[in-house]
Amino acid sequence: MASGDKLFLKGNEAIARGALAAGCQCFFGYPITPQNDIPEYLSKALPDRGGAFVQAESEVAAANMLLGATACGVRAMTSSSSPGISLKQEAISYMAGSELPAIIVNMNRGGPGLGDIGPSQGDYFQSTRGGGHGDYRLLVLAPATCQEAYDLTRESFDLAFQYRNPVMILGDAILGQMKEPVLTAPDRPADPAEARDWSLDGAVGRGPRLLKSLFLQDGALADQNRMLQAKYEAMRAEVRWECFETEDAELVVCAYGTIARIAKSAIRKLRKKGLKVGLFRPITLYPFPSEALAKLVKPGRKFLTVEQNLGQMVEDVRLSLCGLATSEFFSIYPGNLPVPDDFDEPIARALGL
Amino acid sequence: MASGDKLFLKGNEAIARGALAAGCQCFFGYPITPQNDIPEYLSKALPDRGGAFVQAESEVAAANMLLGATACGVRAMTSSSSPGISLKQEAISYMAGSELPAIIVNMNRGGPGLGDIGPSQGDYFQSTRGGGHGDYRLLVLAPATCQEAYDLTRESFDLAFQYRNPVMILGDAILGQMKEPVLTAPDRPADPAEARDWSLDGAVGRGPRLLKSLFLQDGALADQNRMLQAKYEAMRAEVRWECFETEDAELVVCAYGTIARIAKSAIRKLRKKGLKVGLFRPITLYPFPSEALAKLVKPGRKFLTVEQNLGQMVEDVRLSLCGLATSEFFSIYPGNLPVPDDFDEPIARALGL
Amino acid sequence: MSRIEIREDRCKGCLLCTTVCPKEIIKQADRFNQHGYKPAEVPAGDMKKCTGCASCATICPDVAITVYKTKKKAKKGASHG
Amino acid sequence: MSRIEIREDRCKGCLLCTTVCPKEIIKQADRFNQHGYKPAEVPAGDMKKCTGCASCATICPDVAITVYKTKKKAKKGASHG
Amino acid sequence: MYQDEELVFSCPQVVADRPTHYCPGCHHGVAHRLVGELLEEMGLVEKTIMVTAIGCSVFLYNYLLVDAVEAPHGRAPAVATGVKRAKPDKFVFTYQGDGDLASIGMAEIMHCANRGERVSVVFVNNTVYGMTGGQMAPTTLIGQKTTTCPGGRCAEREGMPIKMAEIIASLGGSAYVARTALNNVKNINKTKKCLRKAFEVQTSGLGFGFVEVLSACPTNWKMSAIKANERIANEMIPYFPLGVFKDATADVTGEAAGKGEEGK
Amino acid sequence: MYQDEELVFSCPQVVADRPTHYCPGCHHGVAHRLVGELLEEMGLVEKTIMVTAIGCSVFLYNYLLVDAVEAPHGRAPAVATGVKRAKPDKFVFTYQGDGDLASIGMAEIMHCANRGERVSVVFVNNTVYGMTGGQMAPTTLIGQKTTTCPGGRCAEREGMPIKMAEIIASLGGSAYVARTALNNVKNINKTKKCLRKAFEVQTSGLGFGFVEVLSACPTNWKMSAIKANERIANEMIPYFPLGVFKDATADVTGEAAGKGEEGK
Amino acid sequence: MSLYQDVIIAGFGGQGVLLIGNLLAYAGMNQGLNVTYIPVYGAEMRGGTANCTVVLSEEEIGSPVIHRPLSTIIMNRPSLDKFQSRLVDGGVQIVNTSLVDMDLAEQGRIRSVPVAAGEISDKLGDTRMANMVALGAYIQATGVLPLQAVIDSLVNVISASYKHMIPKNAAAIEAGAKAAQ
Amino acid sequence: MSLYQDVIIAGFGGQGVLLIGNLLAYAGMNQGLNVTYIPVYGAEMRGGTANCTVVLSEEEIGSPVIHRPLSTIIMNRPSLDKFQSRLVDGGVQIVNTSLVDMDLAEQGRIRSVPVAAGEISDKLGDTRMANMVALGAYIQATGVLPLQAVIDSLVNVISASYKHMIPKNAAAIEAGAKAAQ
Ligand SMILES: Cc1ncc(C[n+]2csc(CCOP(=O)(O)OP(=O)(O)O)c2C)c(N)n1
Ligand SMILES: Cc1ncc(C[n+]2csc(CCOP(=O)(O)OP(=O)(O)O)c2C)c(N)n1
Ligand code: SF4
Ligand code: SF4
Ligand code: SF4
Ligand code: SF4
Ligand code: SF4
Ligand code: SF4
Ligand SMILES: [Mg+2]
Ligand SMILES: [Mg+2]
Repeated sequence: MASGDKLFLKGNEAIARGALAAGCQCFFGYPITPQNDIPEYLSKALPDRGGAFVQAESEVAAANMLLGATACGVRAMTSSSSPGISLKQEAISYMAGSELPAIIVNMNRGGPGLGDIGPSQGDYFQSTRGGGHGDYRLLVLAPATCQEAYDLTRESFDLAFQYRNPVMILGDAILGQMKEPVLTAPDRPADPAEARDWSLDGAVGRGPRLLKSLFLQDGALADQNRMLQAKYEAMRAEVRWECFETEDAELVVCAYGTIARIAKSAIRKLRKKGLKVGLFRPITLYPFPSEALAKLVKPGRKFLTVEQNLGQMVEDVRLSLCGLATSEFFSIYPGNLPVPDDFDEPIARALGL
Repeated sequence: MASGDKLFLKGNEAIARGALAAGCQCFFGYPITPQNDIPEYLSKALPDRGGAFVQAESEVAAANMLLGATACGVRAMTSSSSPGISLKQEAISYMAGSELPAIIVNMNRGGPGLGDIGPSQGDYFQSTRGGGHGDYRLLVLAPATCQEAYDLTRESFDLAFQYRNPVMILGDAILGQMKEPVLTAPDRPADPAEARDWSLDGAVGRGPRLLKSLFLQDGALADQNRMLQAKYEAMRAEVRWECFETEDAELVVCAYGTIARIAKSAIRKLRKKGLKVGLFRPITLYPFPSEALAKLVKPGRKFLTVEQNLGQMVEDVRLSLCGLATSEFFSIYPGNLPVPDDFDEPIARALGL
Repeated sequence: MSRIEIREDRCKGCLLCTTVCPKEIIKQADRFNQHGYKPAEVPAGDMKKCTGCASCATICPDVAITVYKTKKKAKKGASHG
Repeated sequence: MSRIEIREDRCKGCLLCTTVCPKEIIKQADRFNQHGYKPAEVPAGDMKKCTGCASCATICPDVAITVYKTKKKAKKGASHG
Repeated sequence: MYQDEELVFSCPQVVADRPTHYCPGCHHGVAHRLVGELLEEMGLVEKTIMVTAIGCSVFLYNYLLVDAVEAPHGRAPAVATGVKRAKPDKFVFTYQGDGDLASIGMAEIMHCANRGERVSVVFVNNTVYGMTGGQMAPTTLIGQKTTTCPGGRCAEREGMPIKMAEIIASLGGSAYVARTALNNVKNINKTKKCLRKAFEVQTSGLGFGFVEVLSACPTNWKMSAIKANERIANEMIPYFPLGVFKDATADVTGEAAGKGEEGK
Repeated sequence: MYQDEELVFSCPQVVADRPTHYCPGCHHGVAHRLVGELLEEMGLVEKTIMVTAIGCSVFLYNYLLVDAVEAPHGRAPAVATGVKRAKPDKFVFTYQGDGDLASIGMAEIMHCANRGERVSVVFVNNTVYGMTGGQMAPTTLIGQKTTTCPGGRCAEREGMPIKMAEIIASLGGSAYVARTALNNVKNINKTKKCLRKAFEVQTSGLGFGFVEVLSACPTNWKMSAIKANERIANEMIPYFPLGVFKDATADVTGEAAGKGEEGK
Repeated sequence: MSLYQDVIIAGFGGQGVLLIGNLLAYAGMNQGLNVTYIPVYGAEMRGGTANCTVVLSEEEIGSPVIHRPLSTIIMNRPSLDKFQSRLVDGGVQIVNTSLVDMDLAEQGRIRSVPVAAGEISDKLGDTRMANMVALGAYIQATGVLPLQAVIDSLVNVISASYKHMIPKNAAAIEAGAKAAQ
Repeated sequence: MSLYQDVIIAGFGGQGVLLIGNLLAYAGMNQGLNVTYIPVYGAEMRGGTANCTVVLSEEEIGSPVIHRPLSTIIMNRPSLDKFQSRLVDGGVQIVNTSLVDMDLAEQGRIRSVPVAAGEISDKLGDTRMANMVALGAYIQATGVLPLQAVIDSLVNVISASYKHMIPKNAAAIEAGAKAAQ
């Protein structure tokens, strides 16, 4: 596919194509709704390009195959949806601990348990605070459109290698299943040297290398954690967010992903009715754009966090507002399909109308 | 063992005996340091009492065996340590979604990844915010002594059945391995009727029962989530905490588990030097004792959260303080063994000395 | 004499029953049922050929077929399948 | 003539080597090494009985034994194990 | 029913009187009915705790009116172990697809069988992931096209289709293991007999019972139900031979008893 | 070394010159050395990416000086799959214990073998969880006491010890499968030959290679190293028969070639 | 106000409702509009029904999922039962009278447009083009896009190997439009 | 100040350091003190060394893990290398001179108490009681508990089937105490 084409793509397909544009060479997955289009697309596209597609025996195995491939410094990815992502938590913790640049896509569906196959933001905590054990952070990117799904996936590989850290793309069932026009961008393939200093390729002309997360000697794990923490601090440079109509807003709605785009529709509608409402949309969920949000604090200005869960990102919003302001919370329950009208009442209430 | 005996027990053994005192009938586990004494003890004790001990093929299987046993309304438990708990996340999400009264013990070790086998509090987020997918909460109990390990385990079964919700006991490598005198308490066995209304035992004289977490119909999952949320609200009645020398404290140290007991030593020492320092120790990590903590806010009083991780509970502390106060954070890195002396400097710094 | 009853609303028109009837009396109807399937039916007049062998019912994935047999005096009732 | 060298600091005193020596010349020493093990040794004088068969070295889990053989003229060097 | 008639065949009571969500010609419906009939005939309805798996049959609990618990994908054998150990006097069975049992659930089925848990497993092998829309399964035949092996499964890259019945039979704890098919009336009747045996080794405490049932998924095979049944005969059975791979009752009750069962 | 001497036996270079953390008489050390010798003899040292597992051999990377990645417990075959698919021209092997491979990692080893991944597996079966202090493993013998079957393993409750070599040999993708032991010099030498074959089926692209190595854990068996070796002969080998269960090279290069290898 | 239209297209699995949803979306995209398309998917499909939602707008589109649509294309009876009541007041409902009894279609609160998509398609010599007929009727009834834009977009949804079918499909669209005049 | 004492007991795996740690802790508990006992465990054990830490206190005990102990019992050379420098100034170090060269033991900054635990134990007719000898020396040197309290607690750590060994162990404790007088 020549770059620069405008295509009509499902979010899932946009992610798959974004990965290809970034030079992704290996994909390891296991079927689960609503992300099957990603492995299905890549099961053809990757072998066609000399890459490897493996349908693993499980999500656990898929994540560990990813661990193996990324240890070789190869651009590689897995994708799944909520229950499958839970199964990957052990390996994700290992990859973070071993500093492997893996890409993990979660097309969040309703939970807990088997839940449903509809959209949900119930995995925010899991994504941003490490559902796995120990202290680690993923760089978490939350696209709201198919275009962004393409662009952010394409970039995610660069970020993963730059920080030697796993990156998560957090979408949801709606983003994965909807189609929108997507302008494809030039390929952004791997720098052939990007993993030269640490990856495994047979110890030729150098001592053997070791990628591990076990640190048993006194203080060794502490050193490792200190180093990781410094890296997470450095990752703050990657914060991304969108402000929409916040300039004169009396109320700033905080929302991400699909919910943010629906909120935007609602805000447009309410603006036409004269209500001064704006939107703050984090694009990186970790690092969370705390400073950008804190800068929006103004006397009298109110905040309302809307999520399709029981209240998760709202904690980051409140922590960011540093006690200078607080945020109301409105929950769209996973299991309900969110529509712009849902926002009218909570916004009115938050505005004190 | 007659109740009321004073025994010299490892924390792990205290947990195993607490479970027996609560009428635990089934245990499903998989070996992992530093919690092996729990399955080892129960592998003899349970069959001796007509109960079932199964060494599962993996932590994934162990958690799912627990799901099966608790679906029958039987008191049952699993235990593991960090990497193993990560593997249990999918099943934990299912058990929460299916409202099963399972007991899960995590003797937290150092992470991320394989980490080490020393103590850590790196799994606080995972425990309190659901490492698994979807919105769910565990009731999380954090003992600091072997006595508390015994008592809280014994109680945890009652709580699990009362709320029909999984309960997690969160200890660490030190608590599990250390021995202390433990006063055993009278047995607190199951009320034979406690699961009569919902558990599976063959549909005799009633319609069939179903325990599941799949809710596919429009709005059904939303209703389920609404119901779960109401339950989590109700669980707030269970908050437990300890205040030590907080009355006149200029600085309140917030810490839980092993770190809290070590902090207490440090505080005792500093009190003797005339420093006005106190301790706030959450015993339930979820529900977090936010109100109790908020009540400690006083003009000029400072807060310092100390954890053996990169900063996790400190978010709950800050959220609890509601912007009326904030908390400094001091990290003891997993991989370093914490000792009371470690607290002197950060406390002095927090006091502005 | 035997006969079958096909619950039309339960039939999905898979036609498996048509392949196993020794008398080949089961056909697909032309109409759609409420679920959008063209159900199986035994054209009027053909039913008398039915032997009550229950092959059609055995293979029907939707348990849409009930089979009846005229009672014979001395024999015991057969069980399912 | 052949001989073995036991790296005393690497020996864990498991005594497996003593069970395979065809000449039964390997014995356990009375002293402890730095790791607290009583190492294997060939008592002075017995070494000349060694055939260089390398059985001891093959079974030693700690690769603590090196085996030397006096060169024979015409033969090629044997490889490991 | 007319006065002079007798009912030769009807839906068992334990099978709910409601339309299923299955595609036309899907064999899950047949398997459900057979299980339901046996639970009634063996007097197990009120003793049963059913463990459902994730796959097209995830709604099994809507169709079989017995106590049920939903297991995470692949973990039904572990859940069944928990149920049985907690309630040894109940009748416990799992109902699993090939993705569920032979892929993600491989460790659980192997160990459940090896431990000889007194549970029964109905294994519906349709060589594809039905519910998720037709991806490759471990049992997908060589050359078979699926959404994740669009060029057809290739032994070199994806390995050979896995033969679960043979593997399970090789484990110490299995007491009865058979493979049957649902593609014609004879095989359906045979399947019922094998399922009965698999249930009996549980009720008699002999061990683990396992029946692999070759089944059609016309939708994901992209063929009519009739063609799908032909495919079972022409492609599946030649690779997955039907038969009884292990029968502990044969040793215990003698060949004759076994035969007697067949002759029933 | 004296002038007129030749070195008959010494530590291979790829094996690090440092004391191991293993208990006295533990066979891990022997297995390490054999692998190291083969990597050198086969010229693979600089082509190797080793996948270590969790168990007493978790520090293998301290002893074998090749590129290595640490897999989570049980998942080494999946990690190896990822490595090999990313770098098909490298030599990839896993080194796993019986808890790792036959218990938690059952699904991964089965599918890795079934896919016929071009990797080799060194499977150290010591019938116990060594590292965690002696719990029951899937290979624990009947009657053997461990910390989690303190009365001895009982077939009724815990099932029979699992025979991995036989199971792996029954899968389509395996090209070479053998079981050997390390309890005496003859068996050690035989083990090396089998490992060589398992490595060769990888380097020649034939498929998956697997050697189950019966090994001693004197510590958790609570016996001396010498008694432990006797136990292998008297208790383990009778239950876990030694031998080659599958050898694809036999078909390909003919029996003679196989024999030639033996006679070397 | 700027152009905005949304539609739910619903019918049996085999009726090609997803295809015409895609076609409509492509036509909108080719006209330079913002568009979203979303199908229902997964286990829900097994029931034998299918539906999708298309939104066409000059502004950035918020939700691709519409609970109360401005218009619908109803290809069978279960779809009528499910979606008619959700249609906004004044909305447009295309009813495939070949499978749906027009008596059941509301008139007044909404505007129900009958089209005998099956029969018309049959007459064109191919029963399987009822979907195109219905789409033609929809375009005619709503005027959301030029008919030609839809016809021109057939190339986007009909695979190369079926290219010869494009004229037939175009004819079906036109026939549908005519029927709805 | 109220009573507080902590000790690290270290040696080879087979020397029974965990047993005397337990014994000391039981003795403390039986005396009504707060006590904690913690061993090192897991993979570290494989190296062939073992150690444990016991804390005895009238106050609630904070950390059961001590980085800079008030006292140590050093049963072998690696333990000396590891723990001597960690001992606080003025601390007490019991040195098993049967395996450790007394020349390596610091004197001055700390108080090193030699005890030929091996030989003394040998003389009592059982080499395996060197640990008890060392504990006796420790009790004598620190006075943390009455010797009899330790002897009385032997029943807590010696299993019923080895009850006949109690007098021998008691004798070893007493011999150790005497050697450290
Ligand atoms: C952990 C997890 N992974 C994946 C899925 C998605 N999933 C649902 S059913 C299924 C497989 C169904 O295939 P099979 O077991 O063969 O049953 P069938 O539908 O063919 O009867 C999968 C992968 C899930 N629900 N959970
Ligand atoms: C997920 C997980 N579960 C459990 C463990 C703990 N663990 C470490 S090694 C091991 C088993 C070791 O046994 P085996 O594989 O037989 O190797 P051996 O030590 O006997 O050589 C276990 C269970 C772990 N590290 N990770
Ligand atoms: S019962 Fe037998 S004969 Fe009668 S319709 Fe059915 S298959 Fe035909
Ligand atoms: S087999 Fe059943 S569902 Fe299929 S056509 Fe016949 S009656 Fe209908
Ligand atoms: S080389 Fe052979 S003969 Fe020499 S010491 Fe070793 S085993 Fe004995
Ligand atoms: S086999 Fe090796 S480690 Fe064992 S005693 Fe002999 S030299 Fe020492
Ligand atoms: S997809 Fe296949 S298995 Fe699922 S219901 Fe349809 S035919 Fe049956
Ligand atoms: S515990 Fe067993 S396997 Fe582990 S090092 Fe010791 S002897 Fe070897
Ligand atoms: Mg299937
Ligand atoms: Mg082992």
